[in-house]
Amino acid sequence: MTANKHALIDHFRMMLDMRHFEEACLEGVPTREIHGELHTGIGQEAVAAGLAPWLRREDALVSTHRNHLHALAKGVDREKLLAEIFERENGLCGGRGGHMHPFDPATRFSATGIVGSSIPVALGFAYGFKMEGVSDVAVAVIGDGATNTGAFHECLNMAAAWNLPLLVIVENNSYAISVRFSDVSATPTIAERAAAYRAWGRCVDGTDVEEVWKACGEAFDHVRGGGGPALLEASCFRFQGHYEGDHDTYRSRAERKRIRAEHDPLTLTEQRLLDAGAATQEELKRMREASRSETAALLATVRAAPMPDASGLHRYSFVGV
Amino acid sequence: MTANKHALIDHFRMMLDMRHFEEACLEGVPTREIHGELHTGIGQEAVAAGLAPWLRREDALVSTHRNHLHALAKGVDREKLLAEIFERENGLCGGRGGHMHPFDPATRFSATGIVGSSIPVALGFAYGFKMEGVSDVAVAVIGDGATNTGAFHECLNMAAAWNLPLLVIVENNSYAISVRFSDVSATPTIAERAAAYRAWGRCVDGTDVEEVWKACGEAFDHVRGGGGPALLEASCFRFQGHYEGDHDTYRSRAERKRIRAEHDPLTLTEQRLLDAGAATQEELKRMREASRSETAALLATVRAAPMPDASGLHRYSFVGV
Amino acid sequence: MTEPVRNVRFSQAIGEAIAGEMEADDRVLLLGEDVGRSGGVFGVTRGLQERFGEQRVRDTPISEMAFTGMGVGLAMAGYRPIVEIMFVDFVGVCLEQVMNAMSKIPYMSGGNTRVPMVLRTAGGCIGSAAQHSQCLWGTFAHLPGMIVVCPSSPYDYKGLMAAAIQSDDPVIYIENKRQLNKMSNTHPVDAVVPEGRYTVPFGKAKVVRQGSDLTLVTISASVGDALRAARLLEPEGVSIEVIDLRTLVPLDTETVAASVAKTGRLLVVDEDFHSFGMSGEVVARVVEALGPQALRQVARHAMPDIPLPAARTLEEAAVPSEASIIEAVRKMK
Amino acid sequence: MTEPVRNVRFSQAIGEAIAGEMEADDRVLLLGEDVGRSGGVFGVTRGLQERFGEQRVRDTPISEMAFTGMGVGLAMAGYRPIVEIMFVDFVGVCLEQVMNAMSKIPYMSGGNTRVPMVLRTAGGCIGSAAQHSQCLWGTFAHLPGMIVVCPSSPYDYKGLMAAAIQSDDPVIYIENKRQLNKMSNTHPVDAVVPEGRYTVPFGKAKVVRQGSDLTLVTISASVGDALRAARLLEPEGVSIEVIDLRTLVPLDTETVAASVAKTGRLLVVDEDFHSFGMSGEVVARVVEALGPQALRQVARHAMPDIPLPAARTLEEAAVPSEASIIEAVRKMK
Ligand SMILES: Cc1ncc(C[n+]2csc(CCOP(=O)(O)OP(=O)(O)O)c2C)c(N)n1
Ligand SMILES: Cc1ncc(C[n+]2csc(CCOP(=O)(O)OP(=O)(O)O)c2C)c(N)n1
Ligand SMILES: [Mg+2]
Ligand SMILES: [Mg+2]
Repeated sequence: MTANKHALIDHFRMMLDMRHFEEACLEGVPTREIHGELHTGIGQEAVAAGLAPWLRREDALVSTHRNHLHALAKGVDREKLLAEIFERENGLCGGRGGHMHPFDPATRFSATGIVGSSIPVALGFAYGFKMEGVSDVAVAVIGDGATNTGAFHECLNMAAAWNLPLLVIVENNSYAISVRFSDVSATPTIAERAAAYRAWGRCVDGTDVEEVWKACGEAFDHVRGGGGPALLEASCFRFQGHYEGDHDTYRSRAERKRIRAEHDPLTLTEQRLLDAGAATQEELKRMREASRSETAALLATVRAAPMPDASGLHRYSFVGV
Repeated sequence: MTANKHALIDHFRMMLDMRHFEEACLEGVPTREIHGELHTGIGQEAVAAGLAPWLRREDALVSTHRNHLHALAKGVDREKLLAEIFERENGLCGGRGGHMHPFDPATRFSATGIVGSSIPVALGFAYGFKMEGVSDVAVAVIGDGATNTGAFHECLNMAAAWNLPLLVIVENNSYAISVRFSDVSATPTIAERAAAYRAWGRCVDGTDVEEVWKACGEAFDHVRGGGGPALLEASCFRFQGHYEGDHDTYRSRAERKRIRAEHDPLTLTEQRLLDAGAATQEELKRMREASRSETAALLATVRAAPMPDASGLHRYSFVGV
Repeated sequence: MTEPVRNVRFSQAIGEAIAGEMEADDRVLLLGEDVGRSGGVFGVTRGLQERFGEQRVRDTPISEMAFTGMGVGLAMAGYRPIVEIMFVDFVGVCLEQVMNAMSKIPYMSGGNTRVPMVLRTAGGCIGSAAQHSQCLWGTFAHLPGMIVVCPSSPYDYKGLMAAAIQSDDPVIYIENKRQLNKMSNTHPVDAVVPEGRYTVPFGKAKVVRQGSDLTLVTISASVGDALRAARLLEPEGVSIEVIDLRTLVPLDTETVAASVAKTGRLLVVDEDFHSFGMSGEVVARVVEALGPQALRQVARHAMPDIPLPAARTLEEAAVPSEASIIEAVRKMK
Repeated sequence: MTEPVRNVRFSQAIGEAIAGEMEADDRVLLLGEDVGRSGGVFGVTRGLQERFGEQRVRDTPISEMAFTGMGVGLAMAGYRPIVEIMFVDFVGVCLEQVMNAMSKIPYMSGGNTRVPMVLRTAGGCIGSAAQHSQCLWGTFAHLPGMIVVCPSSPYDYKGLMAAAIQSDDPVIYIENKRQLNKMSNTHPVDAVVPEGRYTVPFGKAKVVRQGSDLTLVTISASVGDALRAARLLEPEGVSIEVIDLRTLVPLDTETVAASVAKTGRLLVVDEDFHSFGMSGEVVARVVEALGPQALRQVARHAMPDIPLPAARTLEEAAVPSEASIIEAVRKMK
């Protein structure tokens, strides 16, 4: 049952592009073009894609170590983003930031590699928006693991005390690296913690892009409307290891297989499109192909770009001294 | 209506001793025997006194910058404690710790001057008790201000996730220095935050020593019984400035006057003892006198003790190297 | 027409700088515990909330991680936040936002995002023992990406704060608690605080006393102690050149080296912990700049590497003071 | 009967030390993210949870402040906790418990409360940019009250960890990510890791290579780089004495000074940030010990004072390596 077939096709296209983008990143690992840890959002596309349509350019989004899909959702330039991830001089940050630290003032997108640290920065944007009296929203995307950091509590309390436009979206993939959320957390859900701040909170199936889209709509309505902070928990599954190279021994083979078989948001959406008669197998295939070849072209372009020259090591340090 | 007149008289005596102890400390300020900031618990005696009877020697208690009354409640030696506060060589910590940092392994009492930092240390004791399978309780006493620190959240989550015997007692005197709890907090009460950890939580009138005593009884029952962490919020009033020397301009004269007139736990208890016919004016007066003169003697003893000698500056540093 | 000499508290000098910059630029705002209604535990921000409103002078909960990060976000959004961490000792609850966000984002972003933020905090020893007496400027100076300012004179307290607020780079500004309640005329040099706006540049050490026998390098409140000590030592025939570094980052090695080239002897005085901090760095820089052979003698006098004890007798034995500086110099003769 | 030479990973050497001490003393326990079920992101603690149970090998939430403080409480309660902060870069979220509790309680308590706690963490650069590549041993060494251990050889990785666990003083033990996955035989000296229990004492630097022209002082993974560089420079006629400090606190000034007294030239190599850290301190200690005139030349080669860039080309230009050490030595000739 699909409210809007066109919207669903758009969601699907975006998810496809996201998946292919992440797959392009994977190609940089064996070649050491991406020579540190790489965290991808493969399997979690529905969260970012369901969020994307609600984001305005003026909204701010602060993400985590697993940030590529959120950057795409926020409208960060794909080529500059991929170039940054591939450590190129023409990347978003001249190859200085790398995949965990993309900064794009044009779209008010940024990230951090420290768990929990995105929320305070988003809170700062929210404070600014409130002062200005605008209806922009500051979004912090975090993982389930980050909800057990002190920063989570401090920020939700402040946002609620001062009625700030802060939306915290939790991608709950049940794991912080190898540690199961349920083994180290007091509550089965994260959304229920919203009550401790008298904030808006709810859970959504984060593999269902339409449900995510709807829930994000409610959340944005609440926050943009001046209702104060909101906490949206989207349950989802991480397909890859925590980072590329992670042996992922904490999940059984069976569990990993089941996840890919049953919880792939792309497959689920394809099926729904077919069921609704919104697209044929053939059309879906063409979409896949188009997205794949566009991404391949992008990757080729990025790979042709130069690495930063060692002479630029000290550039971008202090400006004033 | 008093369940137990004898108990109430004991409470009263303890509160008297506490008040006089703090007043003795005040005497060290103008003489610079206590030469840094001094935080007293004057006005908040009912919390510590209501808690005291439940504490066993094996329980651990970790307190804050405002810790004297909790030390007395835990049974720390009065003379050693006062000597430490007066920076004497025969103090609990040889004058090295001072009034914010008393450590007494014998009674498992300690404190810290950093807001929020008592809770993780108490959590460590709680973890040890759980491992050992004993029924001892780790108590963290904190102020309302500390409930907005990240440590509060992290510790309550962990204690609840692992069902640890942690009791957090909040002395809610409505202020963190000059900042009103209500101006910077998402919820009107602190106890309601317990729900975010599926923990035991309740509020109590912290100026009523019998109510505190009862509520502590419930809390200890819960925690000792293996029910996991508890959060007890005791509302109370700080009579002095935040520290001696604080101009206290953030409270009006009228507010400060009203607090002393209406919310003094000693006066309230005296009245109750009189009303219940548990003591006469004369008896109360004698108790006051006895407590006062004992404390005066204690102070004189402490003052006669020597200051640490400068030659001992490096003592108590590393043991192993 | 000469301006009448004003005598103000150090705390007021800082407050004037903040007020002046807030007046001039409405992107400047202030966040911290007790900065608003009470005007700060040392009265630095007194009157600012009434003047600029609650939004721009915000009393926060005891949530340093959140409000320090809030400063980072506000700076990224185009504001010029001043975040107060009451005492530098408390930075352990929020260093993350200082060391991995505030100070690193300018570089990590390839220069596309500036963080014009000031972290105001107070160091120095006023009798409150190990957890309330640290200086820690060496800690910040070791972590790259922030300007580290430790003013000493009333003139600099105001001028360096104004410069910090105007700076497009992140700045740590460490006040000294020993000075905040004092009157400006208690400081031996640069005691006059002009009423108007002005700035003092970063990275320019100041020779606050000329001398020929020994170069004494220090920072913050110890500058006053050093100057007094130098004056008292004059009759003993030691001529001491005293240099106030003003900022640790950038560090003005040139001025220090030029002085040591002249005197041949270097004494570094530091209220921060002795080891792995300012005193070692200054020695190393001078030795590198001049070559070891150019120096005849080198010494350091700093807070010993122990948590500061509570007792006054012990504290006095630990914290560098006028008297202990005199001793340190005498030991070098 | 000679013991057959074992070739193990550095990570395993640490794990063996932990297992050995846990076996010997049931007060030893381990807390941290991913230390249990997965055995650690570098496999250091593999198998320990199965062997010693969930209570003694505890996977924690991402709540570093809470579980570091939990370590402090456990130590006060008589346990010997080992707390793992996965990467040293993350210490900004919990430094408070390290700097104001763990390290200060022994002194603040007037010796009545010991804190036999080990904070294990990993520093060093493996390509993950500014927030995952720091060393920060200089930061801990500046804050008084903790032993600061940075092992280099496989033998020391195990022996110093055992010593850390047995220590009644709080210890920071900083592993180097560049080494953890490597095999012990890749290290030029002390590559053999005995199977049994043994300790290496704190505060004893080791002369890992004899030489007469230059004293090269370093620590952690850079010891291997320095040894390789020294060997390659031999044909050029430079004889380099290489000293592994092993611990920054206590710092073995004596061994270093004795060497410099012989060679007259000092080069400090440090993977931690250049300024206000180890390199300055070592220079200052030697200059103080011998007098500046005893030295002919002094130089430092360390991580520049910038956040580490992501790009490999830039990273290679920043991080001290065998090649860059050779260059640094050549510049001194
Ligand atoms: C403060 C801090 N502690 C630990 C880490 C190491 N670390 C990186 S990602 C991660 C797990 C994060 O889990 P979660 O928040 O659920 O995000 P996910 O990886 O599942 O998307 C950890 C522990 C870190 N980066 N920062
Ligand atoms: C992390 C930290 N931030 C700030 C301070 C300064 N400070 C000391 S006590 C205090 C207020 C504490 O308020 P509350 O917890 O309510 O305790 P109360 O003083 O009311 O008993 C503050 C802000 C500190 N010691 N530690
Ligand atoms: Mg997760
Ligand atoms: Mg309070």
